[in-house]
Order: sequence, then structure tokens, then C-alpha cells
Amino acid sequence: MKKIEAIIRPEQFQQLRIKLLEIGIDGLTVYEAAGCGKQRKKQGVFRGNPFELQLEPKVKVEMVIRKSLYEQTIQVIIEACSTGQVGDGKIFVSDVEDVYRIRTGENGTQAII
Amino acid sequence: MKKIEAIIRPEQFQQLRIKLLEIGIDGLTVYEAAGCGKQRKKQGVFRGNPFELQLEPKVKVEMVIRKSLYEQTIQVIIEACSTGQVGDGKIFVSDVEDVYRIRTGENGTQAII
Amino acid sequence: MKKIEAIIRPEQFQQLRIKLLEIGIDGLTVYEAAGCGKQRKKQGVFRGNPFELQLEPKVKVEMVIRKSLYEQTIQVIIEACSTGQVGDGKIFVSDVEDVYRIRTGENGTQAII
Amino acid sequence: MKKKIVLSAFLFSSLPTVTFAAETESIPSIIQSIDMMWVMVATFLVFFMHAGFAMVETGFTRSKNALNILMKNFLTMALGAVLYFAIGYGIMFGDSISGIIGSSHFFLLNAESDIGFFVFQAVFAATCATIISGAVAERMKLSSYLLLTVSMVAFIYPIVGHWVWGGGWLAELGFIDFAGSTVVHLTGATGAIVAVLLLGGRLGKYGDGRVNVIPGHNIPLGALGVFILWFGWFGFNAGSSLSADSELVPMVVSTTLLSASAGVISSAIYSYMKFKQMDATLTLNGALGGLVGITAGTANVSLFGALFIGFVAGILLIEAVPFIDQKLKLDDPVGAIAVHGICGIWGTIAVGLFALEGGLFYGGGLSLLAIQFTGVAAVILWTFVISFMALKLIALPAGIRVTAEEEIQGLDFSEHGSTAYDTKGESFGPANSQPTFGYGLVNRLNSLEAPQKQNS
Amino acid sequence: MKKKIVLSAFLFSSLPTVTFAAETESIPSIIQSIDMMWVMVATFLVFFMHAGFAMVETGFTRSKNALNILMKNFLTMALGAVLYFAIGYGIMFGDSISGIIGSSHFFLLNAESDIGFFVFQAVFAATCATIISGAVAERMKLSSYLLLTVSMVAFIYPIVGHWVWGGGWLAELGFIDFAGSTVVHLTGATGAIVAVLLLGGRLGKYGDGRVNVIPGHNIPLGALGVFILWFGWFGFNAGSSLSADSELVPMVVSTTLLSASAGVISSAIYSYMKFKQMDATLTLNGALGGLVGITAGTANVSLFGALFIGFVAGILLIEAVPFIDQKLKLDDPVGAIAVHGICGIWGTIAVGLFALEGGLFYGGGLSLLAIQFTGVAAVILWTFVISFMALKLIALPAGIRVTAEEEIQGLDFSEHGSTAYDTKGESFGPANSQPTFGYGLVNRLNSLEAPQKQNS
Amino acid sequence: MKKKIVLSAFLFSSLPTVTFAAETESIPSIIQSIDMMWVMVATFLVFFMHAGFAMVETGFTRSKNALNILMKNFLTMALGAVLYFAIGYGIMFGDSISGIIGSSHFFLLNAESDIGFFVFQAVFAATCATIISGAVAERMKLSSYLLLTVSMVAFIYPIVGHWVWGGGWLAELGFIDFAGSTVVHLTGATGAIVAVLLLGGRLGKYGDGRVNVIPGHNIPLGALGVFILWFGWFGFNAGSSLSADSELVPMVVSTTLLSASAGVISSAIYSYMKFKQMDATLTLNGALGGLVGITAGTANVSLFGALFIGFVAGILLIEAVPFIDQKLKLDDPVGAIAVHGICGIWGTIAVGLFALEGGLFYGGGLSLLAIQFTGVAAVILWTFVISFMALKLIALPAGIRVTAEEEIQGLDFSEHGSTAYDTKGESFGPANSQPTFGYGLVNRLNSLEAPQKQNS
Ligand SMILES: Nc1ncnc2c1ncn2[C@@H]1O[C@H](COP(=O)(O)OP(=O)(O)O)[C@@H](O)[C@H]1O
Ligand SMILES: Nc1ncnc2c1ncn2[C@@H]1O[C@H](COP(=O)(O)OP(=O)(O)O)[C@@H](O)[C@H]1O
Ligand SMILES: Nc1ncnc2c1ncn2[C@@H]1O[C@H](COP(=O)(O)OP(=O)(O)O)[C@@H](O)[C@H]1O
Repeated sequence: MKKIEAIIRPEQFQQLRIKLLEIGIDGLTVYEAAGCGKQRKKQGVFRGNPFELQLEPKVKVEMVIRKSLYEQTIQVIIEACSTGQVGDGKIFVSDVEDVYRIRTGENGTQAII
Repeated sequence: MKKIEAIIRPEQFQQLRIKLLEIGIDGLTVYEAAGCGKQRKKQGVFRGNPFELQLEPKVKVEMVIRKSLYEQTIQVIIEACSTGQVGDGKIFVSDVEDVYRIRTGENGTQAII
Repeated sequence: MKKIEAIIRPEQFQQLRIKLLEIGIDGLTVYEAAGCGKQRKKQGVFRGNPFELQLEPKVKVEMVIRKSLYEQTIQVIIEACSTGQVGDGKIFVSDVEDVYRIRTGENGTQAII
Repeated sequence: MKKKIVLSAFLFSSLPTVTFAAETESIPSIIQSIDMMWVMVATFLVFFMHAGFAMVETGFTRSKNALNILMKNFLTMALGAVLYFAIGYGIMFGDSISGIIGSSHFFLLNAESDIGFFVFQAVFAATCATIISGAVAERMKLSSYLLLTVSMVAFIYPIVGHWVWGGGWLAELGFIDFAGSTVVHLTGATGAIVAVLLLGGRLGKYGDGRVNVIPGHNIPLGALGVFILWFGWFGFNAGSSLSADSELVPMVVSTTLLSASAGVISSAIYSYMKFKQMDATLTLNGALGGLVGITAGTANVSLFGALFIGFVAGILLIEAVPFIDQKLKLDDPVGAIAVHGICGIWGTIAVGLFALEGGLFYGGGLSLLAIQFTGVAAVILWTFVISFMALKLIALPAGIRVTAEEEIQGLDFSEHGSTAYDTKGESFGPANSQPTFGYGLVNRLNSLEAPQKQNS
Repeated sequence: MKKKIVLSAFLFSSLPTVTFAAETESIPSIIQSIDMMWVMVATFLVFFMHAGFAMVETGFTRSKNALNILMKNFLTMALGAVLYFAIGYGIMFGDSISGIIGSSHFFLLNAESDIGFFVFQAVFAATCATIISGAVAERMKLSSYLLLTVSMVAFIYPIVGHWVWGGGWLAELGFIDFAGSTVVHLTGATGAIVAVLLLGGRLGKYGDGRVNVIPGHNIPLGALGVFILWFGWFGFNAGSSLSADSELVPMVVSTTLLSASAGVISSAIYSYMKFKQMDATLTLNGALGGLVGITAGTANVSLFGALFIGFVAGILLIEAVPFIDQKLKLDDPVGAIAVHGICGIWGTIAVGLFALEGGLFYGGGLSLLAIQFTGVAAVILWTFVISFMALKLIALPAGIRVTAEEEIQGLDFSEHGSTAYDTKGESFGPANSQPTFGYGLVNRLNSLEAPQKQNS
Repeated sequence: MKKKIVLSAFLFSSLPTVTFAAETESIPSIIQSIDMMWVMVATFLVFFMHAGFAMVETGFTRSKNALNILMKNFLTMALGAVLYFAIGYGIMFGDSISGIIGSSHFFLLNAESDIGFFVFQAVFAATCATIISGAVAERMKLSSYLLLTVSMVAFIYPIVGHWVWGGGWLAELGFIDFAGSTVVHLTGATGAIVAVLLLGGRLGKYGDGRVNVIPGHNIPLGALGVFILWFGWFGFNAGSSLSADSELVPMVVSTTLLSASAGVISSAIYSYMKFKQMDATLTLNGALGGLVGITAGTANVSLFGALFIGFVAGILLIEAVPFIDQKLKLDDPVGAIAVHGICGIWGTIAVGLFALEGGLFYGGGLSLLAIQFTGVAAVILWTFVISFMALKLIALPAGIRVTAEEEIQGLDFSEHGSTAYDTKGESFGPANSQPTFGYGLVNRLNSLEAPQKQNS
């Protein structure tokens, strides 16, 4: 079991959700985030004072998947979320030792979905 | 040291917090989340247009614990958060290499709490 | 590659960001969080009824870094975020298997930043 | 219609209009115009108080019930106006049967010329009913609330009104309630007590012997509501003179201003003394307490009397709110019972003390005071009994309270299918869970648009 | 100036002021004063309606466009007043050329004494233009909108006004539109239709054959707006009498109150029947529908007529909003076309049915009805054609719609450089992304202050 | 009281009321009624301006200080009314000692019949003080602010008022300030400057040579406040005529409307030219600038003059706000100094230029202009010196500023123990940290209810 954490642009989320559904991934959890990286900063002006935005809005999509889906999932995320502009985000992959389904108490791969 | 991430229904949170306190876990961090899984989608209507909610509100409770508390903690979470309805959520268990307490700089198990 | 998750006081965030930039860490993702630990609870009063706040606002700063920066990063976080008061927060260190840059699809250390 | 021509009436006095056809008849007709104008201005202001009530009630409760409260306020105003036209006015100002009940002029029949007076009274009537909506907020079924509103506006309130303003037995007795501390506010508050008694507190309010805090979600909106109410109250009190009396009206306006001000000051100070913090929402209630307090005697007391009445009202309020909330365990989210009930009683009784003519402190003896007590007691008794019966009847088919599930998810979603805020960016459709928790994220995600070419 | 002295005029009647210099001239001058006062009070109320429009439009749309909508409302009011002074008034009430267009009194020249009438008409004129701002919200360029406003206030609306209120051909025909169901509301709504047709829907509204929900971000603010509009409408209708006529005015106030109330009730009930939920925002629109409906006949129908007109308006509205939104695919975020257009037509036609003098149902035959139809048709035709031409012209240089990128990031940031809410704690500068999504966090972080000694 | 009977007064002219007892006395008494009515309507409108101030100040500052600002506004109104009754009115309109200070009629003694005038002046007086609350927002101790309010309403402002409106030396000189550009607005703004000078900027505003942006949290609420202020301003200016003069009043209303409109237009255009963005909050300030500007000359200039005055006020404002903020480093969150100070001076001076009688541009020479300058200088000097002394005195025991810790956590929690928003779902008790950051989550969690049977 792998945990995939994708930091993406908020506006790509719905597309990603649909693409993931197509390959059978319907369990995921989403978090609001703010990111900072190489992306160019935005400028605004308020009452004559200019200001700069240092962080950009991002979304983290977190899903635990079977090892077998790993490659395909990464592929789908990159396809769905890449715009070619700096700021598209990152995917982090890490190991998960176990998963439990709270409703039933079952664990292991059958708990994933 | 294990990291336990429990994705639960928001309304179960207070109960979980109290139960965890009872077994001595008083350090935890909570995040707002939105989840999507097998849970049935909700319907609303706005100005005569029906709409469907594709995501449900969830809370992620994250705690790093000593290995020895592992089993008991999982047990408590399942007890406190299971309602028997689809959508109760998942628990992910993973490994943590080290923990630091920012205030003092100490690390390892004595930093956990 | 290591994943560093620092749970800190919100008001220390800007200082941390600047300090991290100084050591060359400019990629990070931030989450809003609420924490509960040994910190003393705050009291308020509303329409003559006193109440207690059980959780405190926190921020989680998450960054994936090259192993070589590990020690220095921990040092910087502790320096920038320690106030000496209970409630300063924790740092969790864990392993990351791989990182992908969504924009280009490249992975491994060159994807980190 | 050529407005331009009509206009010249007021610009060049060539007066081609019907109204002022004959100059010899002018003076009475001018006086009619002046008084009519005053009463109409007051009507607008009293109407606007409904916006104030709506904002106070919305701001002082949780965001998951905001639409529901707003709907209650709009429907109260609407039903109030229509029902008062059909029935209420006739009961209140129709020909009296033994000083108890009016019996003619339903649908304004044979009273067409009373229309200006009617419309002023119609916006008053709705006020009385809307007081209840705040107290029962966040848990009463919309349908049950509306049925209660019907009984208030069509029957319970007009009867009280007939007794006091329609020439009924309390009027005969000499009971003084110039603009309605008792007729409007106490009647509304008594109905609120009954409804709250039968409803019980909101889920989570009283549990394991503790009294929990369920704070409002938008106090600035509530504060705006208080300002609107205060603004409208000038019409409420000064319009009750029914004529543009150049002595009476400024007096009424001044007592109203000073009493409300004293209520603000005393509740601010007293809450500070009592809680070591100057409680903001209680001070807002204090302004309203001062206004309710002066309403009965606004035309009968001196400026000093007004200051005193408002000052005491503010203190009473600070004592009453926690008492009702914590001791009586009547869960009244906006403090309506304390504001309209306790301060309404105080204001009515205070007339017996401070009335320049007949007040105890001005050598008038105890008789007026006794009459004022009688009036208060009679109105409480009547309203309590009848609204209790009405609610029991309304409760027969299926109860007056929403299910716990609906209450938890919020009445906005369960009764209206959507929510009050940021449905595109914050709180969309509460489902089976807590207030707005987590919905921020959920709904912003649910409603994200597909990426656009321009930025992809 | 020694105010104290002047004051004595109204306190001691020693009357040293110019106005009332000679008592023998007093009665005409008093009547002037009274009528002037009434029209001024109405002017203030109609002015205040702009606050209502602004709140409804802001509340019913997304938070990322709130500043933009507010600016549109303020600039509409401001441009409206100035342009109406310069041109509009002259076209509307200047000497008529064949009943088609007025031709004098620009800048109020030679009509200085009409000033009270002018200022009342000026706040009316801006109302007409502001109706459009709601329908085109969230996607129209500010500059294009302002140019459209200029054409409306300076030309399109004054012409219609001239026809009906300036002694033009519709007035000659006997067309009845007391306060402007057609002149103001239908004209505004027709302009809105044209603009929406040319603009298209908001991004994400219509896609793959689906009609998406883009809900407003702050319905309580919108509800307050509706209350303010209703409050102001009393001035709109009753001020149109132009004199403090003690019979006409209370009648107008009462028909206005009852029709709006009936609109609330019928839209609440009918939405419940149709959608199994009492739709809150549609009920708010229902109140406005009832108000628009009664505006034409407010002085000419009975109280029962008013109830009926409002009741039908509420139902029409519930049918019209989804029809326009889903069938016609005209994306009108606030329902302006249904409220001001459909209910405006209904109200105007209803005069032909319910007018006590000349109405079909009161034995007046079909002639008034035919005239009312003629008026409606003429106004739609005129407004449609000219505003279409105007918008095509305005669109020539660079189109009337913002770029998709600007629309996605929100007009607040792209046109005004900042955002409406919580810039210190919530939504600072939307950049190239979705509404407020994620900005809560981002901006609170962006604006955190360096730690202070006290708590570090 | 049988309202029905009283009513007939205005319906059937059977006139059984005291006021109109003898028809022969009617005309003076009618004029009294009319003027009284006008002044009362204006009183209500000016009162309502406090709601406008409260909303502007709340919306333009951070959510963590919203309750505190609201309390300041309510207490200013309340203290203002009571103190003006006790002392202020006597100083302002009592018998003059050498044209410097009034000395009688405290508590309205021997001036009972002035009551209508008093109440109008009382709501004015509070306006002056409330101007300061915006400028000192987010950092001044509530107690210190209240003491400053006391000095303003009871002493500083009434003295200025006596000079100009109470027959004092400036009145004798011929100084023209019809409704108070100087008397009310400049006095308030000068007090604000002194307070801001002594307070310093908000934490985080000025640091390392940078000027940081601390934006307001709810601009739509602020915009509503501006609409309310504009609405109320019609009463402020037109009520100052003190009689329902059918020539003067429409003129005043029109100049007010046009000047404000011009202020909106010029500030929108000029901010666009200067910043490449049409700044929304500055345009809102521009409307207020136009209103403050016309206040002095509203009865003395032509419509063209009004347009010009407003236009210049809007431009001055756009220059003044950044200048005060960035150059003078006076941290004025709502722009009160620019709006009420700079535009107040401009408006007063402009009378010397545009007054139809005596203005430089109308051939009146320089004498009026010189007088206007004298008045401005005298008022600034007086207010500056005395409020400086007052504040130094107030600061003696423990300073006038909250501690940095309190400022960071927000004055709502530190002074009032709770917060303004969504305490059940968003921002509960700010503790030792940043604005609302993170509180959304925290408090929703803190206040989650135990699960209910129904959904578990
Ligand atoms: N090392 C990192 N650790 C955690 N998050 C990162 C890291 N680097 C980038 N991110 C996240 O990815 C987002 C995009 O990164 P950025 O460098 O701007 O563009 P790109 O991914 O296209 O190179 C950032 O806003 C941040 O949220
Ligand atoms: N594979 C997964 N990875 C991450 N989160 C998941 C995954 N599956 C489920 N979740 C989370 O758990 C929640 C509940 O899952 P769901 O399938 O609806 O019900 P249940 O857990 O009762 O089977 C989801 O809303 C989502 O937040
Ligand atoms: N075991 C834990 N697992 C996850 N988060 C923790 C844990 N212990 C503490 N935290 C987080 O760290 C924050 C600070 O902890 P606390 O015990 O109050 O102070 P300190 O870190 O100074 O000892 C908490 O509010 C919580 O967010």
C-alpha cells in the first residue's frame, strides 16, 4: 500500500477526480493548502499601496492505493494536473504500514476501498 | 513511533478527543478535510435547480504515538468513530523516523508528549 | 529524501519562511490546523456564560528535502519557532519514497525543487 | 398621467389638484395632509424595523439556520399584513363588544377612510409576532411557527390591542401604554415564553447540568439590526401620536433617544461590573431594552424620567438574560424574552411611577400604578393561556419541533434545500453533520469549475 | 448663521423667515411646503433603494466579484444623477416634440424651480439603470457597463419617461403607469435581456447541456437588501403622487404593502409546491415581484386588486426564474429579468384588468387593457432596439466581456486590485485561480505579522 | 387612549386635538407642525448615520476588532445624547458669554420648548465624536476613547458650535458653514489627528521603513455603511434648514446629491489614473468626501458649484489618503482624516469661492474667503490644542493604548471576551495569536456537539 499525496492547483481538482474515477480510484481525501515555490508572485494594490502575494492556493489530494495501481495513478495525476506553467505542484509517494476501515474495523488492502 | 492518521466524521471528533484523553493521548493535531468514497451523495435545490454534493466534510486527526499504544489507539478510534453508516472513514498507519519538540529541541520518544 | 512536518504557532510562520529561504528551501506547503497538547486552555465569556477553548490554532508546514539538508532544517525550524512557551509544537520526520514534479513529470531529487 | 402638471401643485401653487380644490376648505385638509404624512413616515419606519429584527435574529444565531430565520421574518411581515387586513384590524378597532373584542370593519369594510391608520397598525401587528421568531430560532418547524404567527396576528394581539387602544376595558380603566411596551412587546414576549417552554432548548444547549454557549455567527449584522430597530423605533413611538403635534412629537423623540442611550450605558457598565468584560451582545440588547422600556411612557414622562427608565432597563436586562438562560433554562437565542418581556413589564409599570400626570413620584398616588399592574397581569394571562392552547393544537398533528437530525444539519438545508453563505465558496449543503464544519472546503471543491484554456 | 434664531420659526411661530413672510400668502405656500416635504422624503427613500439593489446583487453573486458589483452600483447612482441633470431631465420633461422627446431644460435651465421634482426624478432614473447591473454581474466589463448606463440614463429611459410621464404619446393615449412598472422596471429589464443575450452566461454556468448552480455568497445581506428595497419602495410608489394627498397616499402605501406581502406568500407556497422545498432566494425575489407588480396600478386598484396582483406576481416569478435560467439560458444571477421584466409586464397589464376606473374586471371594457398592451409593447421594442444598438457600438473597440482569466480570478482583483473580504484574514488577492478557494489560508499566511515580543 | 378617536383628526378633520383647537390660530401652528416634522425626519436620518459610521468602520478594519468598534459606536451615540442634554446644548446654544461660550439651558432648563431643536442637535453632536472612532480603531483603549468622547461632546464640539451656530464670534464675522463641514467634520477630524498622533500606528503597519497593507475584512458591509451615510446625509444637510422651506430644501437635497455623485465619479476616475486600478474603498471614501465637501455650502452654492466641489473633493481624497498613510505615517484605518478633515477644509473654503452671495467666483471679492479661512484655522487650533490636552490627561493613569498582546489577539477578545463572527463555527476566542488565523477550524472543533442518536 502506498500513500500518494498530490499538491495541485485548485482549478485542476475536478478534472483529476473524474480521471481517477475512471481508473477505479474513488476513495480520496482532500485538504486546503497554500504553497510557495518557484511560481511567480502576484501583485495587488489596496488604497494606493501595492502588495505582493507570497503564497499561492493549492489543494492536497491524498489517497492510499494498492501497489499495483501506483504507476497508473501517477500517470493520471500528471496528465490531469499539468498545465506546463510553473506552480503545477508535486506528488509525494510514501509507504503506509496499515489501513483500517473505521466502520467495520477490517484492515489491510480490503480496507482501502 | 507511529503516525496515526484518522479520517473521521466531524461530528465524532469531540467524542474521540475525550476517549483518547482517557487512554493518555492528549497531543494531537486536527485538519479540516473533504472526502470522497462510497458514501451516498446528498441532494439540494437552489432556485429550482437540483444539485449534488460530491464530497463530504471530514476531519483528519493526526497523532504520533509510542509503538506500545498502537493497538489500543486503533481500538479507541474505531469505537469512538464508527456509526455503522458508509462514510465513517479510514485510519492510516505509517512510520515516523523522529520527532522534535520545538520548544526544547529534545527529540525521540520523550518529545512526543 | 525526507518529509519534514512542522506543527507551529501561526504567528511564527512568516519568520520561519524567511529563515528557510535563507538556507535555500523555497518549496513548501502549508496547512491550517488545530492542536491540542499541554498548552493551557483559554477562557472567554459570552452573554455571561464562561467558556473554555480546548484547541489552539496551529499551522503545519510540510516540506520534502534532500537528506543533506536535514539537520540544518531542523535547526532552523527550532530556532525560528521556539518561544519557550508550552505550545510551540512538534516536528515529525519521515521517509519519502519518491517525488514527482507534475509540470514536467520528472522525479527523484531533481523534482524537489 | 402627466406628472409635470401635477407637480406644479407644489411648485407654483396653481393647485389644480382635487385635494386642495377649494381654498376655503384648506385648513382642515392641510391638517389632514400633515398628520397623514407623519403617520406614513412612521409606517415606513416601523416597517423597516422588520429588517432590524431579521438582522438581529440572523446575526445572533448560527449560520446553518440563517435562511430559515430570514424566511420567518419575511413571512411574518407578509402574513401579518394580510391577516391584519382580513381579521386583525376588525377585532382591534371594530365596534366593541363589551370592551372585549371588536366586531366590524373586517377587510376594512365600511372603514375605507381609515386606511392610513390601518396600514400603520398593520406594520405594528407584524412586529408583535416577529418577536417570537427570535426566541424559537434554530429548532421550531417553519409550518408551526407560521400557524402561531397566524394566531398572534389574527387573534391574540388584536384582542390585547382592543383592550388598550381600541377603547376596550383597559382603556376605560385608564391604562397607559402609549406605543406598546405591553400591547406589542409584552404580548410578543409572552408568546415567546410559551413557545420556548413547549419547544425546549436547542440540542447541545443544556446537557449534563451544564449550560453551553451557542454564540451567534455574525454580530456586526446583529448590531446593524439594532441600529435599524432604534431608527425604526422613532417611528414606532413618535408615530403613535397619530398627528404631527409640534409639542408632543419632539418630546416623544427625545425620551426615546435618551432612554435607549441610558440603556446602552447602563448595560455596558453593569455587564462590565458583573463579568469583568463589557459584553457586546448584551449591550446591544441593552439598547433594545431601553427602547422597549420607554415605549409605554414615551409621551407621559419627563426627559429625566426617560433617562431613569432606560438606565434601569439596561440593568434589568443584564440580570434577566443569564437568569432566563441559566436558571429558568429557557433557551432564547436572541434574548427576546428579557428585552421585550422583562423590559416591557418594567416600562409599563414605570409609567405608574414617572407619568407626569398620575405617576407615583409626581404625587399621583398609587391608582395609576395599580392600573398598570392590572394591565400587565391581564395581558400576560390572556396571551399565555391562549398561545399555550394554540400551540398545543398546532402540535397535535406532528409536533412543533424539527427532528434532531434536521436541527443538527441546520434548518436551512432541511427546510429550504440550500444554505445562506458562500454556496460557491463556503457552506453549501449541510448534510448529516455539524454547522459549517468542513463545508468550506467541501463546497469550494464541489463547485470548482473545469479548468479554462486561458490559465491551463 | 444663527440656527437658534431660525429655529424659533417652528417653535414660537414668530416666523421671521422668507418663506412665510406674509400670512395672507400662507396657505398656498404651506401646501407647497407639505408637498415638497413629501416628495423629498420619497426622494431619500428611493435613493436608499440603491443600497438595497447593491446588497441584493452582492449577496446573490460570488464573493470574488463583490467589489465590482458595489462599484457598479455606486457609479450608476453617481453617473445617473449627473447625467440626468445634464441631459435626461430635459429629454424627459422638456418641451415635447410631437410627444416623442423633450427638448428643453437641459441642466435645469429655465426650470430652476422644478428642482424638487428633478431630484426625485433623478434618483428614479438611476434605479432603471441599476437593474441591469445585477443581470450582467460577474462577467461584464466595468467600462462597458458604464457606457451602457450612460445610454440608459441619458437617452433610452428619458424617452420612455417622456412618452408616459412627460406628456408624450402614451400619456395622451391614456396609458397608466403610476410609479413605473413599465417606465422604470420593464425598461431596465429589457436592457438587461439585451445585455445578457450579448454577454452569454458566466463561465461554468452552461456546459455539456447541463445548467449548473452558481449560488450567491451571502444571502442574509441579500435579504437585508430586499428589506431596504421594500422600505424604499414606499417612497417610490407613494412619492409618485407628488403631493401629500391624504386620500391617495395611504391607499398607495397600503396597496404596496399588501401586494408585496402577497408576493412573499405566493412565492413561498408555490416554490414549496414545485420544489418540495420553500426556496429562500426565490421568496426574496417574490417580495420584489409583488412590488414591481403593484407599481403601475398602485393608485388605481383596490386593496383586493393589490393582493391579487401580488399573488400572481409571486407565482409568475417562480415559473419565470427557472424558465429564463434553464430554458432560455439567459444567465441572470439575481433574477432581475424575471422580477423587473415579467412582473413589470404583469403589473402594467393588470392595471387594464383591475383599475377601478377603466379596468376590465370593473366593467371598463377592453380599451384600457389594449392601451396597456400597446405601452408594454412599445417600451420593449424601443428599449430592445436601442440598447442592442448601443451595446453593439460599445462592443466595437474591445468587446463587453472580461477575459476568461479575469472572470475566473474574479473581477475584484482584475478590475480593482483587491478583494472584498477579510483581506487580512481571508481572501486577499485572487490570482489565476478559483473563487476564494484556498485563499483563506493563503492570505492569512501572507499577512501574518512578525511575532511580537509580548508573546514570543 | 383610544387611538381610533385621535386618528379621526387626520381623517375627518373633526379636530378634537389640542394642537389645532382653534382654527383661527391654525396657520402659525400648522407651520410649526410642518417645520417640526421636517426637523424630526432629519433627526431620524442623522441618527441613522451612526449605523453607517459603524458599518464603515467595522468593514474597513479587521474582524478581530469588530465588536470593539461596534461598541465604540453605540457608546458614542449613547454618551453623546446624554452629555449633550446635560452640558453640550447649554454650552452651544445657551446665553453667550462674549460670543465664546454658552452658559445656560443645561439639562434644557428654561428651554423646554427647544426640545425638537435639541434632539436634532444631539444626534449631530454624537456624529462629531464618532468620526474619531474610525481613526483610532484597532488599538485605542475603550475607556480612553470614551473619555475622549466625553470631552468632545460635552466641551470641544459645543464651543465650536457656539461660535458658528450659537451666535458666537464666527457667526458674527459672517462665517458660513450651513450644515457643518467645519463645525462637525473638521472638528472630528482634528480630534482624530491628535489621537492618531499620540497613539501611533497599528502593530505591523509601519516597520523597517515599509508601509504595510492592513485591509478591512468586509468591504460590502462598509459599502452599505456608505450608502446609509449618504442616505442620512440628506437629513444632515436638508434638516439644517430647520424649516420645510419649499425653495431651500430641494436645493440643498440636489446639491448634496450632485456633490456626492461627483465625488464618486472623480475618485473612481482619478484612482484609476493614478493606480491603474479603480480602487474600490477609495471610491467609497470619495462619496463621503463629496458629502463632507458640500456640507458647508449646500444652501449657498449652485448646482454647478456643487458638482465642482464634489469633483475636487474626490480628487483631493485620492491624494490625501496615501499622503496621510505613507508620508505623514498617520495610521487611519478608515480614512477619516482625509474624508472629514481634508474634504471638510476644502468644503468650507469652497464656500468663499462658490457662494452665490459673497463667493469670489461670483464677484463677491475676497472677504468671505478670508472669513472662511479664519474659521477653519480657529477651529483647527482650538480643537487641536484642547483635545491634545484632554488626551494627555486621559493618558496619565495608564496610557491610551492597549498592550501589544491585546492588540495582537484582537480587542474583541481582550475587551469583550468573545468575537464577532461565527463563534459557533469560525472565530471563537482569539488567544495569544493572529487574527482569525486557524480559528475557523479550532472553533468549529471546540464547539462540535456530541453526536446525536439520529445520525450515529
Ligand atoms: N519541496 C517541497 N516540499 C513541499 N511542497 C513543495 C515543495 N516544492 C514545491 N512544493 C509545492 O508545490 C507547489 C508548486 O511548486 P513550484 O516550484 O511553484 O512549481 P513547479 O512544481 O511547477 O516547479 C508549491 O506551491 C508548493 O505547494
Ligand atoms: N483510499 C483512500 N485514500 C484516502 N482516503 C480515503 C480512501 N478511501 C476512503 N477515504 C476517506 O474515507 C472517507 C470514507 O470513505 P467511504 O468509502 O465513503 O466510507 P467507509 O470508510 O465507511 O467505507 C472518504 O470520504 C475519504 O475521506
Ligand atoms: N503526539 C502528537 N501528535 C501530533 N501532534 C501533536 C502531538 N503532541 C503535540 N502535538 C501538536 O503540537 C502542539 C503543541 O503541543 P503542546 O504539548 O501544547 O506544547 P509543546 O510542544 O510546547 O510541548 C499541539 O497543539 C499539537 O498540535
